[in-house]
Amino acid sequence: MQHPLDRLAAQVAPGMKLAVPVDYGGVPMALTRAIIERDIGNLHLVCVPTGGMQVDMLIGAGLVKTVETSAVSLGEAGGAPRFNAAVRAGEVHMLDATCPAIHAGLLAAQKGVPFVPIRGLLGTDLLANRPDWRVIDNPVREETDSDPIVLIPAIHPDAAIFHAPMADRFGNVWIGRRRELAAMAYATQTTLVTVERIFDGDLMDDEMTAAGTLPALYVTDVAQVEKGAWPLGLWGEYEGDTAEQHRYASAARTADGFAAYMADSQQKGAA
Amino acid sequence: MQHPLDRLAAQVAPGMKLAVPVDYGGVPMALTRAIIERDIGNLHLVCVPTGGMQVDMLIGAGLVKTVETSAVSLGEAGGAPRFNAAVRAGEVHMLDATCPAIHAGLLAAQKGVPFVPIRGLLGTDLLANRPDWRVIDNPVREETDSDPIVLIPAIHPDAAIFHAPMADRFGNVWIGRRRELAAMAYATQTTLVTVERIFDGDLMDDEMTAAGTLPALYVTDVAQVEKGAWPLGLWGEYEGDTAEQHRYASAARTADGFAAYMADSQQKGAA
Amino acid sequence: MSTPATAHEILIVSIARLLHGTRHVAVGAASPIPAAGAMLARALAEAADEPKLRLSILGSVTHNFFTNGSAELFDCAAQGRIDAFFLGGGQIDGTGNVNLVGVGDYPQGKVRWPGSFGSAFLYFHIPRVILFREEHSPRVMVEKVDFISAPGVSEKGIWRKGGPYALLTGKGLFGFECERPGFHLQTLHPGHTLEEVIAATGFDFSHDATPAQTAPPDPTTLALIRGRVTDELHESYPDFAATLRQTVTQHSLKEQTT
Amino acid sequence: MSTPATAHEILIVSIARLLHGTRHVAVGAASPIPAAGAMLARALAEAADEPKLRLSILGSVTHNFFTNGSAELFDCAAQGRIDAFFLGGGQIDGTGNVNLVGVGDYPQGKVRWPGSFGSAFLYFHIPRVILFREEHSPRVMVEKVDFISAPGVSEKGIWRKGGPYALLTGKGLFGFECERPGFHLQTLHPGHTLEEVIAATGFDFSHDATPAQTAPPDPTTLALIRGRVTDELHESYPDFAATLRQTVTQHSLKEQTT
Repeated sequence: MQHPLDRLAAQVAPGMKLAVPVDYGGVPMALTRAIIERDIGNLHLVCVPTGGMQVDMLIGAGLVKTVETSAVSLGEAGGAPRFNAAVRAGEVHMLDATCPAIHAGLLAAQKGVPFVPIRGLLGTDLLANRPDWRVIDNPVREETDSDPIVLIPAIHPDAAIFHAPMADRFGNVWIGRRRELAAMAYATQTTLVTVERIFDGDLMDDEMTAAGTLPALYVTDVAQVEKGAWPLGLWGEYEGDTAEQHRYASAARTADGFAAYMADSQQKGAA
Repeated sequence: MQHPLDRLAAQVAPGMKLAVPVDYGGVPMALTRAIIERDIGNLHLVCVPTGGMQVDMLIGAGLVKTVETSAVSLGEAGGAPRFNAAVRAGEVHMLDATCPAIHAGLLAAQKGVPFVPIRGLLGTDLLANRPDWRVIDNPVREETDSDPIVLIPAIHPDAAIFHAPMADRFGNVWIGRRRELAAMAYATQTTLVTVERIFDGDLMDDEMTAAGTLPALYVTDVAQVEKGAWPLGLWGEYEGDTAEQHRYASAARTADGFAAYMADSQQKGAA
Repeated sequence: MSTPATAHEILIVSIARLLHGTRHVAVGAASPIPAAGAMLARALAEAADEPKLRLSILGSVTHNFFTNGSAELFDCAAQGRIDAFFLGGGQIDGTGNVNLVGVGDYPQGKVRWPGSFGSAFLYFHIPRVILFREEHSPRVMVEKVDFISAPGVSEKGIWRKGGPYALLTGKGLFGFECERPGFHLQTLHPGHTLEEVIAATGFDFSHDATPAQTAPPDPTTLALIRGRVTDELHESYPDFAATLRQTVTQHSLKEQTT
Repeated sequence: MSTPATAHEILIVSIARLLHGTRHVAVGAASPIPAAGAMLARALAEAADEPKLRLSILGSVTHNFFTNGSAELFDCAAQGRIDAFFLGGGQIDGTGNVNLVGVGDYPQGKVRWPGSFGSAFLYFHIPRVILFREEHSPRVMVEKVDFISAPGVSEKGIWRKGGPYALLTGKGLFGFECERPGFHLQTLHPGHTLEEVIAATGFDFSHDATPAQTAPPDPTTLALIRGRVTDELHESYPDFAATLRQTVTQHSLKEQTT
């Protein structure tokens, strides 16, 4: 029988623009390893709004063409070694952003509008390197002086992937107060979710659980994967495995070390 | 001792731009009656996104200068009689909108931007009568043909008022999935809330309750008022009192009937 | 043999037909007949083993799939996740314009209605907007609306993904032809004539010399309406469900006594 | 008598002074010293019966006042609800520009850092942005940053409500003068000299002939740092809280043996 994780990974196609969550927001690490096993490449990652070990691994595995992000780092474990090396080598195309600009792009997609304006950003080298961002003179200004403002075009990912504490059998997923996960789902037509457990009942039946629920309407497929965020943590569920994160960080300093780490971890997964 | 409701009403000043919720979203009817008793006039109501009995009563009491809304109606109980009469008599200034335009205006305030674009609206008499709304040629369009799009300026209410099931002693308010209440609060600096009950604990302590909580950061003051939405209902708590709604609807058909209804209801309140 | 279809049941089956093939239908809070039509479409899709139809009823608890406040319906429509929606209208004109604001000169007209609600947005976003108004009279079906809450058609170059798909009234069913633009009378409901419809309509519309009659529901479909659909309706529209049951009974008594 | 203030404690009390009068301070996830400074400011405000200081620590459970996902911090700043924030920087230059992206020609530079995070936005919105970097060396304090993640000043006519308020390093405290624009050395931390700071700084800054020394915390304040603040820190930064305790002990041993 096909593992549910493979069923999810099979819905990620090469070349997709993939929205992925922030390290503390519910990163589907098990699904990420399944994507790496299947060698699904040429990906455009949209980090919402920053990336971590997941992004570093996908880059290390040579599967990433473009990274759209406001940062990539391993947090306490330091800089993201495969990311940093790939950027220096010009192996990934960078779309450097700032956190609220990523949120603005997804918001525009959620609202079905071509852009959303944002304050700030003027005079930065971020703006100078993003020809897709536009500057216009604020058309609703009250004074006659000019008032330049940046417009962020809608970001339409092909798919969003994340890990959450629970889903019910109807496809509703409980995301609690991590509402950027909903924003990711609103912005795309394919949302693939791994969860720690299946909730026995309907999350929408009770106002208390419904308040933190992403409705099935936005969810394409769900697979139960216990410890699906390991070695990262999952809010309200478990802490990150910092020893493993440091082990990765030091292994991934070289391409060979990274390869050895991944081979070892695939072997563990197969065992 | 001052009743907590009076403490809240005292924070509503004449001439304020007041954001009020949709009829099924948690309308602070007890607070509305307190505002009417204090005769706080010259109000600019922003209905999020439509108004009902609350708006009709405030208009009937002569306290409203401007209504910004996508509709005012008593729902099952029919049209809003004092609203309709005041519009026909030219006694209130109308800012007719459409639901998502009200949401867009509040969103712009939430995001700290001067406007948010919206699709649709072109060719409507709504747009023709809203000189504050602007039409520009979409600056991020990919084709060279023109692509007109409407911009909705930020709506900055002076205060937001609503009724919710519960708050804790730290000022956190549980709003469940009625997230437009949060949107109202984000857009303003003064948020006054009545609640059915006080939660014994900290709503932010548990991810389940936190998911539906508007943090105290956005809440100016809270007063406990049981059945604070009566004769309207409160989602997840109690149904509306349809007999009373019909009684209001038929009384309010005339100015005298309205006055008699209000006098009667104030008397009941005082008893 | 079961009692023939009532006028309401003709409307319900007409709506179900218009919704065939849709995946997600949204219905306003005070719209029992559209809700019943959507419930029937859902039951028929299920019986035919077709893709599941999702129904969102605004204000309903059981049929509320939203958790992001009252803005979510509009976001959802803008994301292309809603295939069909219903609009009424104090006035509807021959080019599909809808007026929900009032009669006479805006703003101080003779009659004020509640307002435009989401029409000015949803009409642009939802592919199948079904104009539904039981009252079919010259004061509703006007030549030109006094206030355009939502326009039937837009000029070339205006972003638009949705618009009028059909006009269903108590007398008949019209299709909408975008190119003309205008309505075409497709079928007359049982008991109504072309002359009557022409007289009751303030705008011109095209029609065949002898328009077909709206087909009544077949016995299986009728049984679904009277059984499952009426039961499902009960949660959101208890009064209307009771009325439906009562009408069928009266209808049946009338049939028996005549 | 208690052990004199350590270098970390000098930084903590300096931050607390910079935060005096603020109502809501946000601190990044990996910023224990700013967090400690904010906790001290909160404790001092409480002791002086001044308005409550609210502290949001990103990623913390106890100090997370947000329920609308990771966008809320930025919305909150844009609404004017955050008075102070901290920015680090791989490079900081004399006009307050901050570089969080890398060294050399973008994008394929010699060194790549994580990225700009929220700096390009928050620097425009938050009134008191405190530039904080312990390392005070010519590679950090440069004449001109290689990449502007966030600019220190903006041209007239650019919407801006926030910006640099101070630069705090392991060697001293600088104020920022918007008009020039540039930094002014306000105080030197104990044990550091003007010459040393000039040598370690790649940009020009103004200073008095004999800059004052950063005042150490008074005994009450020092007790607050070593008691309540260290306890509070423990939840979000257990390692750093332990380090703080250890440093004080070592410091004290050193004092006793010399």
